[in-house]
Amino acid sequence: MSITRKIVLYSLLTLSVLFMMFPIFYAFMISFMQGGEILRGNLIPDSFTFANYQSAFEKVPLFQYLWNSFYVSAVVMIGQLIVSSLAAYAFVFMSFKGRDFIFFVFISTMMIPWEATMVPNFITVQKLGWLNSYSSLTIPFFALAFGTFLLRQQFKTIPKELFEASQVAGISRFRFFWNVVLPVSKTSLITLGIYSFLTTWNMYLWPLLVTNNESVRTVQIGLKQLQSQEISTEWGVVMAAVVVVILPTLILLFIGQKRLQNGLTQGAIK
Amino acid sequence: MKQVELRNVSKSYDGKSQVLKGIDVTINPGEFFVLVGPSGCGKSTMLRMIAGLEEISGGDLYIGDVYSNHSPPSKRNLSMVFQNYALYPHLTVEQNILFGLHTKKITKAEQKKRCNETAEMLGLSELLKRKPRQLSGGQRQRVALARSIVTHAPICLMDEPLSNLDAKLRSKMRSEIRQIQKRLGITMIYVTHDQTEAMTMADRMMILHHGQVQQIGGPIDIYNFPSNTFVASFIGAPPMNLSQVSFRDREIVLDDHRAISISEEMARSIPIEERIIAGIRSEHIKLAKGGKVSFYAEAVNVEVLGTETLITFITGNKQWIAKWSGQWNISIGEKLPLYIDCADLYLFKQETGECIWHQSNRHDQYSLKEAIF
Amino acid sequence: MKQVELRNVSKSYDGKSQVLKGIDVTINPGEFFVLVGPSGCGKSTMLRMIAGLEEISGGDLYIGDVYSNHSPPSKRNLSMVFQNYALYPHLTVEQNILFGLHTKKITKAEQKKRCNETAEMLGLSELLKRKPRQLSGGQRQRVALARSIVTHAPICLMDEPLSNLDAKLRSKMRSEIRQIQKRLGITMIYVTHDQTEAMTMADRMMILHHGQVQQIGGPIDIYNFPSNTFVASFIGAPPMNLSQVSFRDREIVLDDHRAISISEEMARSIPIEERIIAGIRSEHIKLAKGGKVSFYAEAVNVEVLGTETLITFITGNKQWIAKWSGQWNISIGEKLPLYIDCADLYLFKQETGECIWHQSNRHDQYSLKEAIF
Amino acid sequence: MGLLYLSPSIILFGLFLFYPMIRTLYLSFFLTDGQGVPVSFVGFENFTYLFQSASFQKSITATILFVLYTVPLGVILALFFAIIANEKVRGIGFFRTMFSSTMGMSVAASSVIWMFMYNPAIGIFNKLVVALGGSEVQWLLDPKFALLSVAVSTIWMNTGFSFLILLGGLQNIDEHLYENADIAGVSYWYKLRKITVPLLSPTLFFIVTVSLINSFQTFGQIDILTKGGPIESTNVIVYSIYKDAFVNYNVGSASAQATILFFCILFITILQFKLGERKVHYQ
Amino acid sequence: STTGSQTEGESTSGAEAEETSGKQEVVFWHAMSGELETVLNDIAADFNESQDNIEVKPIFQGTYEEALTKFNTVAGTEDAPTIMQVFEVGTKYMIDSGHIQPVQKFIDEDNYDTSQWEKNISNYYTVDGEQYSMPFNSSTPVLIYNKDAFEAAGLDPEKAPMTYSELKDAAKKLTKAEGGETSQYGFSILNYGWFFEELLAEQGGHYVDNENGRAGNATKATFNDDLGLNVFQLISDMHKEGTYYNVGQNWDDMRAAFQSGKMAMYLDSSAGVKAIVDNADFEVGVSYLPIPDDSERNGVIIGGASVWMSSGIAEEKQKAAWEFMKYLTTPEVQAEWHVKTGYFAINPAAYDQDLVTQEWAKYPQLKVTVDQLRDTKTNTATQGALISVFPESRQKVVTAMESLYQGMDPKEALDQAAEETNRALEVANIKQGN
Ligand SMILES: Nc1ncnc2c1ncn2[C@@H]1O[C@H](COP(=O)(O)OP(=O)(O)OP(=O)(O)O)[C@@H](O)[C@H]1O
Ligand SMILES: Nc1ncnc2c1ncn2[C@@H]1O[C@H](COP(=O)(O)OP(=O)(O)OP(=O)(O)O)[C@@H](O)[C@H]1O
Ligand SMILES: [Mg+2]
Ligand SMILES: [Mg+2]
Repeated sequence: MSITRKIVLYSLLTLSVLFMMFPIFYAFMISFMQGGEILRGNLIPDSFTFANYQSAFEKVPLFQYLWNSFYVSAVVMIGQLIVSSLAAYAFVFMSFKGRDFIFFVFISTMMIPWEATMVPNFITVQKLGWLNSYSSLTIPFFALAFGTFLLRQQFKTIPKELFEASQVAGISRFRFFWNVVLPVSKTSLITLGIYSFLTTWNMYLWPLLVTNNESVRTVQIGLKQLQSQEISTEWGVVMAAVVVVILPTLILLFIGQKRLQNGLTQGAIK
Repeated sequence: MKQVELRNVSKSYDGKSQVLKGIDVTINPGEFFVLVGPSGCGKSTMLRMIAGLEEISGGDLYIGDVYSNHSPPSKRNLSMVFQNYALYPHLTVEQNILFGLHTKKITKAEQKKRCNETAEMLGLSELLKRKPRQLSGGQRQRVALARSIVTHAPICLMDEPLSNLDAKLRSKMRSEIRQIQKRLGITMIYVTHDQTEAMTMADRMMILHHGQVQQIGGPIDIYNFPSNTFVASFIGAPPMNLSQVSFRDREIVLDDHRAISISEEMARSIPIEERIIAGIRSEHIKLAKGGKVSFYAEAVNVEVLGTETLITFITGNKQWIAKWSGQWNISIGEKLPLYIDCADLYLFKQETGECIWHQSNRHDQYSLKEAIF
Repeated sequence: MKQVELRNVSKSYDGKSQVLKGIDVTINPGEFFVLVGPSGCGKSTMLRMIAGLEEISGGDLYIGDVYSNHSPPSKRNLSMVFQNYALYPHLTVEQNILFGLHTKKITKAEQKKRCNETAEMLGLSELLKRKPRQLSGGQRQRVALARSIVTHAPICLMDEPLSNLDAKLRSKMRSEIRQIQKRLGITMIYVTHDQTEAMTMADRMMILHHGQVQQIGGPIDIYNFPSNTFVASFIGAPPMNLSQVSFRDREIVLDDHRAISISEEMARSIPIEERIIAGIRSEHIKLAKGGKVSFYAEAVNVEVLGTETLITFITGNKQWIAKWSGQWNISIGEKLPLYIDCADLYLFKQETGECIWHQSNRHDQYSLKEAIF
Repeated sequence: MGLLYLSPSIILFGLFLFYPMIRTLYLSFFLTDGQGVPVSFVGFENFTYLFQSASFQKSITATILFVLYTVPLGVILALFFAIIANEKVRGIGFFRTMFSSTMGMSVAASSVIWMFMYNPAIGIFNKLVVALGGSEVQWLLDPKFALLSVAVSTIWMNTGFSFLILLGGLQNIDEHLYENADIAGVSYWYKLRKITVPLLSPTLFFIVTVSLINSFQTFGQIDILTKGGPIESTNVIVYSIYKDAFVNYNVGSASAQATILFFCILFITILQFKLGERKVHYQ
Repeated sequence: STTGSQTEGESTSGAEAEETSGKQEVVFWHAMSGELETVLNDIAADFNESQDNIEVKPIFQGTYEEALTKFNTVAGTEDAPTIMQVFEVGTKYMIDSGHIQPVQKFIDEDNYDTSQWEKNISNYYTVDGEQYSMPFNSSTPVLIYNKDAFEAAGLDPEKAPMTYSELKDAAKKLTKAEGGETSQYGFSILNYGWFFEELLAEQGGHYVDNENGRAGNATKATFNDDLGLNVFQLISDMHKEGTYYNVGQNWDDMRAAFQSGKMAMYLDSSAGVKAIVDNADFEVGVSYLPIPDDSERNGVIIGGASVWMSSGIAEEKQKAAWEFMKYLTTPEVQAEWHVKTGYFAINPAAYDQDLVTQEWAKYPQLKVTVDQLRDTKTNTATQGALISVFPESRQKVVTAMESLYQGMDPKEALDQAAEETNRALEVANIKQGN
């Protein structure tokens, strides 16, 4: 690659990264600022202070919320992995009547606006006695059309011969699923895992609706709790909370970026 | 060792077109039986029906005298080696070899023993802890083989197990597989589309074409006495040279009016009115020495392959190839005097391709005793 | 037609290990030059350096006498055919063939003309509107070929273009490519790891091993006079039989004490103190007739291939293979009296593998005139 | 047998998606009380009223505009990032990670940040505009800008995901195709136009479809940034549904809108498949 | 099927009897976020410590709308909270819901003296003489202005504009425009229906018919009468003159604009006053809402929220809740509440507490807010409208306000909002079976 091309490329990359990262950088900066500075619209704090973080943690039980978010995200992740992979397995390795139709129905669920189903779902969850428990935050999300789709694409790349070889060897379907299909699809499972962890971590309205106290509430609610309506919001504190909320997912993303990319692509194009 | 018998077996995937038609064959216990044919002729389908991976649409399958049309694969007591080996990529060689043995109710100790034995036999002992992706093609092939041997199943099915290997390795594996099969006395049903493999490995082979059996027999018999033009051109490299011919008394005339004189006996056996195709193996087109020239031809391509030379020339609108042993320094365009012994000719009916005449014995068949003394 | 010259060219990807070392070769205008060697020896790397797709780490590259180390691929005026063809799946055959021609400032009409010509030549005229996925392997191969021919570049590079095809098609494409190259007078640099391809196609070939040139020369010369053990075992199928030997006056002794007597002249040329490897091509291990027995051996495997028979036997700890023409009815375990003419032997230094002795002329080289009269 | 493996999904989908969807459909024919209990059957009245209502028409316009703003721009931006991040140069891994970072940002957190940046008095945007000699803009208060501003923040939020997928798609294109083009000597743009884009089309198709569906269902950022205002210029259908159901307790009307939205998305997706499939080049 | 499936997490939903600890648990759902939540939690903690029988658990449930949605879905079930905070516009809705217990019952049983409450506050939550809920966080709008800017513009910083024309004049003087770029605007109102309602009530205007819905179900909007038009005309005029700044719907944006000097006068909630004074680096003045020139000052409607008691729960729980409500209204608690949050004290006795007097000395502006409330005349106009579709109607008014900035005719904008309110009222009445 010629030097000029390299220079052009790096400038483009740098500019784009500046553009993409600025909001995040800005949030970081504000989280270190004191009241007046923020309203004056400064970009860099005069002095870095952790006071905002301290008061964010004092005002709402952020640690508890972080734990809840983590727990809920992890459970949803595992649940989605299990349920989606079971479904994808059936779609790929078993033939039964109406398979394609059911698959189409599965995919069509992606088009149902979640907001439209919220009230009936709330009533369902309430009738099940799940209000204010982790169940209501997790179980309804175990089935995921996108995940089923992604894994189905991956499972389709597993050579049919592996399945046949295990049939000849007399291995049960479930054992094949458990001992072969899942381990072989590790990358895709990790991808889906990261994806579902991230999306669950970021849920807001539903957790608010079905939880009643801090023992099960998630961190996005904490974020909301720090903003007031009729009286002034302390922006520094809110930004500190924003940072606390996004940090775990950003770290997860940075660690899993490569895997996520490979896995998602596999689902997208085959 | 078990016998496998197919009685009038047929297969259709879509209920309309028949992929296999009326297959009748008995594979003897301990036999190395090769199924050969061009791509898409139904070889895999037949193998998979024997394995129980594909339903049988018509006819009966007997495995060791037991009617087995409907028994599940695991109950047929056979093992299978797939073209792409179907190794489990996440398991080690050892785990791959032992995968599924537990279903046969074999103790851990016995499993271990068998695994070591098999690995020893196939030279895999050093590799037991590796993953498949850390193995070369030939090693993978051997793992697949080991996995099938370790089950001690009396019947082994293989679907083009060598086609992913390079030429050198392939020829090595050929003899390895053959030796193991003989040692263990397994009944082997082996699919390939490579005629060299078929020729060198088979006790008997079956040639399939368009889902129909063309010929069943020992490799040499099939090479020497192909039952029709398809078999004649499919078996043998380069393939048998074939051309439509007509007759003039005691002469066979090619379509460019070149002629080969034939014996009286042969002339008598030919039904004059039929449209006939004549065939000649490339090794039987010889350089004419001492004036015994059948015709002259101009070399259009010459390939010198170490110990033999392939010379391509045109007769009528066909390219024929002559194969001479030794390294021949022939330039393209050179005129060659060629001689064909009429005894080496094959004659086929044009419509059906059926062989209507061939010599009863090849004259280049030798046995040691005759040769030495 | 252009000459390509490499002077002491080397390549390293990571700056540490050298993938290619000191390559010195001149490829003549209009020559069909084959680069052959086992997988990973650096063939593709060398080709890609010539194409400009890979930087040259050391040495100089001249294309048609122009120093070209740093010129971009498009300025080198060459064309390339990739192993996987690299056809654009979304373009039709025609668009694929014409891809990039506009950069050469060729009018639409001329493009059309060239495309039709090339398609005609390669039998693609009917397929111009198809997409690559609607083509068979051989047809795809031809499209890739057409795309490179249509540029009228004087140099064409091919990286294992036939390795994805089946055996039959491969042999057909071999002669097609060869004929087109001759017709158009292109300088061809052709990479393969298949020695049959190399032998049948090359004007000259270069054998690479571990990034180093082993031998450059005409195929027959290389077959007859391999410069070292690597070349000897790489070229020729089955490969040359090689074994470590010792000397007893006028005898070569294999490690199982079998001995082959040698001529006085030969005995003189051998440096006694060296550790020597002897080699013999399989076609030179003959059945001993009339008492002239070198040694006896027991057949461990016999493969009858239509016109020839391969017999495997053990000498010391090596398997040797003898190749006899004709169909031999030999059973495994039979004892064979074998004869080796000492003139057919090759001798190599054990340390370096370098050839230290071979006959100066093969006695199975024929020319037409001699043979007939 | 297969159904056994599917049953967890089927049960969960049935319970938490299909049942509520059907219930929504059912409720769209009723007036309901505050708790969503149907009170009186009104037939298609909810729908007819919607189609006459200026406010709903505004919603539709806003939704369509929003989709038009976010989908093409978002995909093009992500494609641009993916293309420049697909070069093999030193440190590219860092850039890739940065570009994908918005995937880890929650809508709530991102919106708070963007709200701050849009603030007319102290936000960075107006500072920039003023510094460049322009006059201040009421980003979220001016009906001319509000939807666009929300769209910009949405594009930012979605870029990470689109970027990752497109980058993966690019990396799946056979390197040899470019090498062949190098030898032929075609220009960078020609390669982009004639190789990259067509061969990326299955990935592009996927990402456009997913973006379309997501765009139709955007909620969080609207709630936080504009609450549907000013003059309902950002009152996209999903937000309107939310407001009708949860603020105004017109569950019937909300259900009717949800039904319409569902069929719109379904229709557009099917249309997209029908049209898109033809233009997409699968390998 | 509702029992036994409770999984992880402490269950603290409404009706959960806490027999084990021997304490009555009172779950208190609220929408107080940020600083407010801290204060509320402190008060609850103090109450819990003050006695041994009752445990109050305040739980944040999102915004008023979100909290009400949630209450709405659980009302009448065992998941319902004991005490529920609802914003003022939800009053009619709560009354109609049938799932609440008017506190009048306990007032009667307890012979509780409600006269100690600020009449102008409790009135809002009194319908047909019955006290439905207990006022909790109450505020009114006030005019806030930048005294420094007043001085700079040559205006008397101690004399805020009291009428619309004074307002317009002051705004003109305060507006600093240079070359099409306005660095300081005169006046601003948040795009929030509440301010419109207040400006209407200040003139004695009714929002809806049937005496603001207090003499029977409202059927028609009346806010588009001349009085309402006055307000819209004012906004429209000032916006056209370039003295009016559009701050949007967000309270924080509005305050940021004021603090950064973007505008010199605006309307804000009395509850926000203290923070404004604290954060501003200039002198802040507070004054009454302005009225049209020829109008008579009528007074303001109370805003904010009140706390409601659920019905259908154990009597003991209700009693416990009532105890907490009474505690909330003690002068001491109210003094703390007022000082820390800026909301009014429901119990005026609180203003005599030392805590308050000290605070007022520090922030004289706070007293102005209380005075404005006390000067309010008690009538159906200042009692506030009672309609169930208030939130929806407010959205319509907001949209109408926003259209003014786009140059729409004030009358037309207002009529449109009224018409849409009428339709909502109609639908609501159908639902109620009338
Ligand atoms: N699952 C299937 N459904 C429908 N048709 C099939 C199926 N499998 C194979 N066929 C068809 O049956 C015929 C025989 O296929 P089969 O795989 O047995 O051929 P083969 O001889 O093994 O070929 P190859 O050498 O290419 O492996 C082919 O025409 C093929 O298209
Ligand atoms: N891009 C690369 N980076 C680092 N090492 C490389 C790269 N490409 C090839 N190599 C190494 O260089 C050596 C030669 O590779 P090359 O591809 O030239 O082999 P080859 O002879 O073409 O083999 P094959 O027959 O398998 O194609 C190998 O050891 C390979 O691992
Ligand atoms: Mg097959
Ligand atoms: Mg290579």
